Amino acid sequence: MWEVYRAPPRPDGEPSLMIDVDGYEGPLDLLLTLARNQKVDITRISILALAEQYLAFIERIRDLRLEVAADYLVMAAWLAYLKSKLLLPEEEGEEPTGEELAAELAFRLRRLEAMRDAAARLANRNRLGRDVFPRGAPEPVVVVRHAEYSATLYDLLAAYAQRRQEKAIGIVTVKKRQVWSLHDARDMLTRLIGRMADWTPMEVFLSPHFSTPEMRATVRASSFGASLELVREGRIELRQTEPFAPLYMRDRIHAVPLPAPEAPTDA
Amino acid sequence: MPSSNAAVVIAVDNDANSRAETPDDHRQTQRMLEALLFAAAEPLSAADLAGRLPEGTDIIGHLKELQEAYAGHGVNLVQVAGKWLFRTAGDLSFLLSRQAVEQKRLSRAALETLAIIAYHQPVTRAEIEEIRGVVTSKGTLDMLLETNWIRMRGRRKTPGRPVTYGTTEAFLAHFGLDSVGDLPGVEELKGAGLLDSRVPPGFSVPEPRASEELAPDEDPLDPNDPELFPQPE
Amino acid sequence: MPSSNAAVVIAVDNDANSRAETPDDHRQTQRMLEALLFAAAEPLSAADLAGRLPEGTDIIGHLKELQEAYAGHGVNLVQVAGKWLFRTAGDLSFLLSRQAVEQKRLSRAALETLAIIAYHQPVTRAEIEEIRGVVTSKGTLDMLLETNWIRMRGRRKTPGRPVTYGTTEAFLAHFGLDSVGDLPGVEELKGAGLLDSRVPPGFSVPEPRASEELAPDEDPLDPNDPELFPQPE
Repeated sequence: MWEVYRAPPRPDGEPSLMIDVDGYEGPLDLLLTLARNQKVDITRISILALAEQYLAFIERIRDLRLEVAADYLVMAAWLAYLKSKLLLPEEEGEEPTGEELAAELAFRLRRLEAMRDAAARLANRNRLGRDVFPRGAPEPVVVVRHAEYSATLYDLLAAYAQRRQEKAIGIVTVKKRQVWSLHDARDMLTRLIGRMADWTPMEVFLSPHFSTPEMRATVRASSFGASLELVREGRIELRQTEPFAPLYMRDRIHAVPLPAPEAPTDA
Repeated sequence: MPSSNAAVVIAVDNDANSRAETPDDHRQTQRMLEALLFAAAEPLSAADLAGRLPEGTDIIGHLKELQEAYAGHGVNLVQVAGKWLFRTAGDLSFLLSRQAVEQKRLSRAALETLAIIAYHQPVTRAEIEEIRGVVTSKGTLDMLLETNWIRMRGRRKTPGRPVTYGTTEAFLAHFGLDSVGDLPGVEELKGAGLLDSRVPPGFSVPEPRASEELAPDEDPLDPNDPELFPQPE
Repeated sequence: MPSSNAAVVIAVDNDANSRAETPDDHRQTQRMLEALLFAAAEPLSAADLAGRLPEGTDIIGHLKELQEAYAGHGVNLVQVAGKWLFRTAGDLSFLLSRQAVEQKRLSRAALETLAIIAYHQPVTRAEIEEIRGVVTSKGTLDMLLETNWIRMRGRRKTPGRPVTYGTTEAFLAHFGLDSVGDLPGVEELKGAGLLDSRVPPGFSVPEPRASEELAPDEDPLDPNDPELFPQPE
């Protein structure tokens, strides 16, 4: 690449220069090429001689009726101005002086040359993918995802308590199915009516159904409810001497007026 | 000494393949092989390499030497299907896998199962299912085993010899417990509002002991049990 | 597992820096660095590497040692853009040039523009043109932006707020530079006042800055600037 960069044929003699304006990257580049042709250190170049060379070069091209870009003509005008300032005696206090302008041009040429050299050094470095190579077959990093679980003690206990509780309450529901319904109680009482010619404590009929302590309450409650229904229908009679005292019942249809020994008096 | 030099040249010409390789040549060949193999996008055969190196180079000999030179290194020169390539040393392959940790919450089923194991340990899968009232998937137990919060403790001395599960030190550490005996009882659960008064009077939770020792009805696990510890094929 | 791991990590933390590295540790660290850098598709920073090695490892010390160990090899460890990369030795380019994917050749104008941006950054288009003495074609900057060797850095705080250009990490990697301070001859150029964008020289000598930080006279780019970042219609 640097070969190409350095390569644009740089003619040694003026004749070939005349036909090669297109080969230059602008007037500064042309000036730099002319300066290099002087084969002297650019820091010590004679700006006056360089200006004269440039002007002569442009003149030649125009003599040949070749088209010259405006850039080059502007530079030619500036160089003609510089030349006159360098040749004519300085007027007092005039700014900038010819020397200053010449120094500025020399600086710009040196700076451009420095950048050219830098570009060449850059281009000639060992470049990745051209001169030096990275690993041809890099080994990819495999991302292994693994889960890290988190839970709080509260989550744990809440899950446990809730599950156990649901299960426990589920069992109670099953027991409720053993509850005596009013219908069950009425069936039982209806079957027994014939044996209740005399006042009989209701407990006597119910006790066979008191299989568990829990059953006692439900059997008693349903039987009482059913018995009230039978009273209303006129099939049995009920009596109780005082609150919480035993409840007596008898078949109203077959009732015999024989008072039981401890039977309470009619209320 | 023109004459003796000429003699040497003749000798070299006659016997190019066995030509004495100077140490510099040797070193340079090693370097070239290194560079070619490093930069190659695909494994290279000895023939591929021979085409890039001076004629008469003992490619295989050089490759073996390079292989030896890299033997203890982080990258090794290996031969796969007759071709050569540099590859990360087998024991360092872990460096090429990045562990991406994904924070996940335990599923409801997993939480319940874990809690039941914690309270009821040692407990079998059938017992867990009985307590939960639903079938517990194998995946749930596997996942919990993977968290290292539960472990297989032993086998219950009952027909079928089911595996018993218990919690681990990691479980205690994660949940900030000194021992499973610190898990709250019924009254504490009620006090925390986790159990309500609807629970029947007989309701209780076990008071687990986390002893490393097996329970009287537990047998130790057989470390060679293929059912529990699948052997690599 | 978490608990026991946690314990180990704590032990390492407490004593990582003062812990004497055993020869085995040392060797293992070298191997791990080798493996990581060989495997990587991109240059790795010391921080990237530190994240993969035991805490408290002297990464830079180890990298320098590894660099030295590979110095004479066909593959070298180099530092580019502040990161580390194994690549083939420069003197073996003759061997490998066949592997080079035919690259678009940089035009003389593009190469010069790139050099000016590298040495003078942050630099505006007008400043580039002043140095070169010609108008920069739009295509040149576009091409350099497209190869990802230069980037728009910001805007100069001057009338017209021109965009400033600078080089990228890809530029440093491609040209094998650790930082723009390592550009060839940059010190001499600075000393000679040739990196001064103003004429005449000698008042201030701006240093090239590729850092993410903006210069005092630079404003950040507006990411919504339609002039710089054409919006899809």
